[in-house]
Amino acid sequence: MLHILRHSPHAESRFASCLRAINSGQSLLLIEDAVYGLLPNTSTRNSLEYLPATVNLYALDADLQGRGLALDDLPPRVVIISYPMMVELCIEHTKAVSW
Amino acid sequence: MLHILRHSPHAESRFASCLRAINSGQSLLLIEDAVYGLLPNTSTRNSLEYLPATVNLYALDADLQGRGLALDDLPPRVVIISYPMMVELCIEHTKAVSW
Amino acid sequence: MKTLLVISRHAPARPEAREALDVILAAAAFGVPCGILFMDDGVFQLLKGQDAAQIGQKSLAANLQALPLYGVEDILVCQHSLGERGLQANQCLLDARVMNNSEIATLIEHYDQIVTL
Amino acid sequence: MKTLLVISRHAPARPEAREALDVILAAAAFGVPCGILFMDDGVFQLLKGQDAAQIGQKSLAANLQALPLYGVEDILVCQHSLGERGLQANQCLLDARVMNNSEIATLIEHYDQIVTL
Amino acid sequence: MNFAIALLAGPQDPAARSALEFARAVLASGHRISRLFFYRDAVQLASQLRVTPQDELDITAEWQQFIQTNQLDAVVCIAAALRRGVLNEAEAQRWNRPVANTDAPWELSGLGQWIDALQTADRAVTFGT
Amino acid sequence: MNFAIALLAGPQDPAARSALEFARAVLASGHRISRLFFYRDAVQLASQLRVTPQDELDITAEWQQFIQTNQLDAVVCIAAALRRGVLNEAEAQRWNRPVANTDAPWELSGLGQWIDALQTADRAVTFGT
Repeated sequence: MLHILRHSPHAESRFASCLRAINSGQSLLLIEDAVYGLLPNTSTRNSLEYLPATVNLYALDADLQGRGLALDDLPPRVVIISYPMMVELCIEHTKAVSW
Repeated sequence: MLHILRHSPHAESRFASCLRAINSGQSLLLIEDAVYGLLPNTSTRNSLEYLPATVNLYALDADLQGRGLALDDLPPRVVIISYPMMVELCIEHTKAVSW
Repeated sequence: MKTLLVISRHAPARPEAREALDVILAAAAFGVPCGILFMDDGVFQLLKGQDAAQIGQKSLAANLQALPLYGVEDILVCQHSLGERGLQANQCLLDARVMNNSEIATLIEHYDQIVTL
Repeated sequence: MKTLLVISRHAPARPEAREALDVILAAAAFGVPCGILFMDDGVFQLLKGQDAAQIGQKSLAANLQALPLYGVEDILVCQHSLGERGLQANQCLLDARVMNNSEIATLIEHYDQIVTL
Repeated sequence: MNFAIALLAGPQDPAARSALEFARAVLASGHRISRLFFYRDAVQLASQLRVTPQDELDITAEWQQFIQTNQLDAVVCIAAALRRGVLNEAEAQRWNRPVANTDAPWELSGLGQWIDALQTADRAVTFGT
Repeated sequence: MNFAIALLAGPQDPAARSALEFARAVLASGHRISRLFFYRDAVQLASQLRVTPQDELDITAEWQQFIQTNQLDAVVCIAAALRRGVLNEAEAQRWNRPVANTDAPWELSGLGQWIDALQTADRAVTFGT
């Protein structure tokens, strides 16, 4: 199943709540201000990097670029995707929960 | 000067930001969901109790009662006030900042 | 029918709290098997002794008490959220079942659809 | 004239960020001595390399660059907020002065009026 | 596949555009949208009175054009709309208001339309929570 | 003393009532309100089209009555109002919209009115940030 997170990890408790609710084998997609969670040298980046290896991590390309995040400075496990790929992700997974 | 805080300490980073910006001799008024910061046995209650003794701490009566906070379980330093007393506070202090 | 879990995350004075209850009551009225999980500031909805009239609002209590009457099967509350807020289950309205993090992760797996509100 | 400090707390894609800049530019246009402090997610407004068109928005850069032109004297950024977000002052647009917590407390004492937006 | 897409955040929230880009990608990928549901502040998208500065994206116009071009079912939650002052002709008359500010392609209807869409779509995605 | 009071949050936010109770207490204490300023989502308070369920507090009506009874200067930020679809007759005509949804006692004007109020009032308080 797919978790979609859109809020800044700093402004909102749901970033942390979502991470607590993710099971191994699930997927997490960061969109909108949630991509700020990938900034280097932050506790949120650490908590994303330390998710179980079986959790698939995605981030939306337009939202990364729109917010000035350097694409070459992301954790290797993050897969950068487009909107059509987001549609595919929603099909691959039987359900999606938006936090 | 008077600081007015209205957001839940859990949902919003501004609770912590406000506490960092308070100088000794200033006042802090908790209204709306910020009164949840006074619940016993929480880190936010601790951070409020450990503000310098010269910081005056106030909470709005209607907002405490509207949210079910027990008035006999508040830190002794908290002064419970009404709206007319909030007006007086705003007059006593030359300026107010709402977080 | 697909089962539906509503995760209610907002404090009771916020309009989002009432709208989350509207959604689950509508789902229950349509016969959808559903549950509600109070999480984050949503657990404040369950606090006893709220006098909503003091803040010019209608109490949420009637809507909360309607949940079992409408056949909402799972009424759940997040242990971590309670703990962060210094609350215990016996301070809660309703007979909400307390769920730890791994139980919540399993719960989310188990429901067909999840809407956070 | 009374001096005015605007504290801008929201990420650049949020409408609140633009509205905070509208307020300080209006104040500056009226000749009010004013300053702006970027704090919490507001520091993200200063991040270099943002391509706002990718998210269907107009860049905030023009409004930010107008600040000194309009005579906004203090352009400040919160050190704690930068640190929490793994950012350093040299990654910021504008020549914002970095302020620690006690400097911010003093700053707030010093201005006649403070509006958080 | 059939998608049900719900939007909960208002026109100025970044989510209003995320949801639109996603909806466009659903159709471009050859899938269908069985229903769009607008709840909470997203009901403001249906207002005819919003004025966007000329140099900004007019998200209301973009959504409306997308809905009309693709003849989509666009349901605005009536309870949320009434609370926020978004009324069509029928509701304006019912509630004795001087004017209406929404019309086709937006349809005012109940939360049951969302519940129904969640039941019948193959996939459901929510934006702007 | 003269108070300038600004409200930034929408009608359904608890801040809309906090600000009203505070404003009432200001007058009840024998002080004056030189200006009320409505910004961001608070501009929705000026809409004539909001419908509140009968068993709930109609905060729009309460504010409007308070303003009229006390003949207060109630300024709605015009830029914020245009973006949110709150238009008076003049703006509806200017922007070629079919109808208007606000009128007196609410006055649409610029941010300068807030700046001015901040300068001239003895005390300024903001709600709903």
